[in-house]
Amino acid sequence: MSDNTAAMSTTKERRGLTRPQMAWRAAQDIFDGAYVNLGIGIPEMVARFVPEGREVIYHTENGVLGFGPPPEPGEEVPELINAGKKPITLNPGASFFHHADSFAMIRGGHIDICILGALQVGDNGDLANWSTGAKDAVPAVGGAMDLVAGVRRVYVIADHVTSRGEPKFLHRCTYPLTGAGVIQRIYSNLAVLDITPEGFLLRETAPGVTVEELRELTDAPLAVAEDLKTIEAPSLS
Amino acid sequence: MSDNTAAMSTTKERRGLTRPQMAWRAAQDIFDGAYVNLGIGIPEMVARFVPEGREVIYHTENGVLGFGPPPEPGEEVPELINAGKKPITLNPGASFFHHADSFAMIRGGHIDICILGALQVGDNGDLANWSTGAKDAVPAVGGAMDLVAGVRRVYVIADHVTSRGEPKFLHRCTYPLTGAGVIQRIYSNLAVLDITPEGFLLRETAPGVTVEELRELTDAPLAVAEDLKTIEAPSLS
Amino acid sequence: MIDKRVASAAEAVADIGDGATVMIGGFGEAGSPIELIHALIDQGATDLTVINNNTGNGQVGLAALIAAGRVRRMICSFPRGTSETAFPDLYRRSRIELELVPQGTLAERIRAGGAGIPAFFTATSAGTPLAAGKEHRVFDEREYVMERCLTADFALVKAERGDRLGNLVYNKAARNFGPIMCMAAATAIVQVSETVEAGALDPEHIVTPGIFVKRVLQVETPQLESALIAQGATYP
Amino acid sequence: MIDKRVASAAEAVADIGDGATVMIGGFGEAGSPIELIHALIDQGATDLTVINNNTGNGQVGLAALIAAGRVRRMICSFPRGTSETAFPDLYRRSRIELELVPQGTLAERIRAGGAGIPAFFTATSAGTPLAAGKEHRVFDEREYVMERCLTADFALVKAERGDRLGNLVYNKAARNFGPIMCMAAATAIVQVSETVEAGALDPEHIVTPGIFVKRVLQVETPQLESALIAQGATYP
Repeated sequence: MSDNTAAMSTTKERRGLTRPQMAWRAAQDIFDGAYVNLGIGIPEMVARFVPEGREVIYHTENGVLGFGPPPEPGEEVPELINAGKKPITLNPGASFFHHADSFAMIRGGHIDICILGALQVGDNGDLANWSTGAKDAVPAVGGAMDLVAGVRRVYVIADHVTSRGEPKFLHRCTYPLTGAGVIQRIYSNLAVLDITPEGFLLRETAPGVTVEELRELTDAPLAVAEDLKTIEAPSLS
Repeated sequence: MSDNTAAMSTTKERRGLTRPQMAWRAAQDIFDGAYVNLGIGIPEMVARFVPEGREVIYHTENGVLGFGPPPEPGEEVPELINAGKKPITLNPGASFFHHADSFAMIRGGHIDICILGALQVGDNGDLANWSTGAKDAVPAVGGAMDLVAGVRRVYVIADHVTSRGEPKFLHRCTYPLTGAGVIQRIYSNLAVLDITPEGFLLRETAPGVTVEELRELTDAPLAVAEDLKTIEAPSLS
Repeated sequence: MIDKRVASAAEAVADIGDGATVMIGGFGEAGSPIELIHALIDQGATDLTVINNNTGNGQVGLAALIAAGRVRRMICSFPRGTSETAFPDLYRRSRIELELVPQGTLAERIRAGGAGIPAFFTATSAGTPLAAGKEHRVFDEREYVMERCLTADFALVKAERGDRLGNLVYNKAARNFGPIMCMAAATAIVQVSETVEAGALDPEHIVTPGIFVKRVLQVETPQLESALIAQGATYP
Repeated sequence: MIDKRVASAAEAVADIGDGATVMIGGFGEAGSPIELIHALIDQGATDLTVINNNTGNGQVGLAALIAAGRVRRMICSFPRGTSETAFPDLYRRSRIELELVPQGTLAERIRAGGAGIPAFFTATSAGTPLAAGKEHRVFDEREYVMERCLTADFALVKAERGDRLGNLVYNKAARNFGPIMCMAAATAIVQVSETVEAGALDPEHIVTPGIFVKRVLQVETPQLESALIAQGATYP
């Protein structure tokens, strides 16, 4: 459970993709048979948009593998919750296990994909998503550090800039790190960026967003893929 | 599983207690409610002689807690075996678990008493029971090192001298160690010895065995308890 | 005959002394042993070190124990709860200490404590402020942090069913920290909704073998934090 | 749809290459995946590193794999079996390497491999020849030995029931090394006596969640070493 309040910032002046569209775009990269851990917030939405025909097994670090969508109202079971403490259901073939076994799945590299929110991502793959380093804040980290250290593919879903217009994707994070060199891909409202040994590589842009704009809103050099694409997301809000 | 072939040496010229009597004597020290792991050979016999009214839970390192006596002939189940690979039964309240959990019980100090055989015991509590260091032997250790390192009270049942008449209890072991400073008590055919910070302390003698004889058959100084007792074992063979 | 059952919550927690380290099970309200925690509040022990993933919810259970000023130090991964203000208030006033531990490292440290492993290495937190001051080490070209095990004098845990020997099964995701806390505490105290005869639990299905459990208390209809919070309940 | 079931033992082990590290479950005959081992003998992979508690029994299963000269190196705690001479013969002729590991350290190294723990400390073997050359360290006035994790390219495991997702339950003490070997191997291959529908295994009772398993082979009536040895069977 990570503190991604920044990712939940106000929607005013947002451009590009809606949040469901960001989740939709991330969902296209989840392959059939993947074991997936989704962070709290927008990442949770990803499960809704995985293309039909792909079977995905969801893991939640509090000790459930193979959970399904939220229950119907009135069907909630207090002992059947996810890491965000929200009610879940079970798919056939689900299992329960204790916390050490659950994090053995994470730390041991058994989860294929983790998607979470971010305060900042460095072009070296560093992630900051648990603390702004504010002196008066009560620090809280949850399982974010374990997830980014242990999962094979760690992706970020986050707005490209903060509600105050500051770039979230930058050469080096200024906030305390969650993990060093852990992020492979970013899904923002404006673009899909890969982190490569040479830094950010722009793969896809949201409709109407130019490379020049993205260079302005990204605080690090931005290479552009030869086959740069436009994200064609369905209408979702 | 430890190699205690030495403890199985021929009985000719043995004096003092029979092997069942040695096991009987050890059994008197197993307290009500104890979690106990018994090594292969004579230690296994101990379970037969625990005084009535004491409930003892037996652990076997291959992953069973709460097993009972051997099954009737014909009732053996290939998947229900102990660390010696011999068939067992289950008592009500038994449980199965995997090897790492089983040794967590051992290493984590959750087993109260372990009783095993010995090639040698030093008066500093060192135990040698897995190898004579012979060059041509195939070394094999099993769970003995884990047991002696992890269990709270580790007791030895072994003849006082080898079949060639050599003392097994000595100042320092000459064979490769199973563990250093791990033994608290020895039940031999001739005596009960405690290991104290000052070395061997003679607590009890078998009927007809004198302190002088024991000093001769023990290759280390032997202090004598003020309340030295004679073992009064039932007739068992 | 071994019989680990105790008659009352007060009896179950009677010997928890001032200064004790107490692991408390649960993740959110799932698995939270509210009745045992309330008995601990009644009992009066103070200056406690408490290990739990969070810091409780509302003004009941762990949050109430903290609010009552009984906890000197929290070891947890996420010191925030639902409608819970006791911890942040005390923390900002430096009236409670916090050791912040990544959730998986917390779980593994507890498991190590139960398994007799004094220390282990993990990549979790390497390169972050939470690894500051810890020993680092490279294995196979990757950097790891050395973490020490966690043990406790007592664990308070909630399970679903138990027998006189202390064998336990849990209820869904309420299993969470229960099994490993039972392993890591010298005295694991468990409240169960139902006690059953020894032998009634299938040996293949037992999650916590009785060897890890010292006391079993039946609480037939345990309270739920969410219900208590909805009622605006406070404890004591 | 995820379907980890494979049609034959030959298919299950087809991609095990020369030089692979293979964990093989079982303690004595309980849990020994004989059909998978025999398929591996047929398949021909050689120069293997094998991790198992023992070295097989009789002239079938693991003992036959060793006798066939396919194993370059054994990592085990007790390289002795029933009516088994392949390992000692090869060992005395320096035709097979042996890494002797205390049984609990072996189990914990495997578990660590599955849990992403590169190294840990244990008191087991401290002060003995098996700790020679290993890093020692004192924690709280007691001496410990640092042990590295064990991982494998493949695991061959026998369980009782499994589903298309790889969820498993075991049979009594045949559970032994199965769950941790499934965790520690890149490709865990499991033979089960029965395959069942996803959802047929109670989520509370699953011992190995499917995430740790890559292939499931149904072998309805698996052979038992003791019966084969009684028949004087040899393989191939």
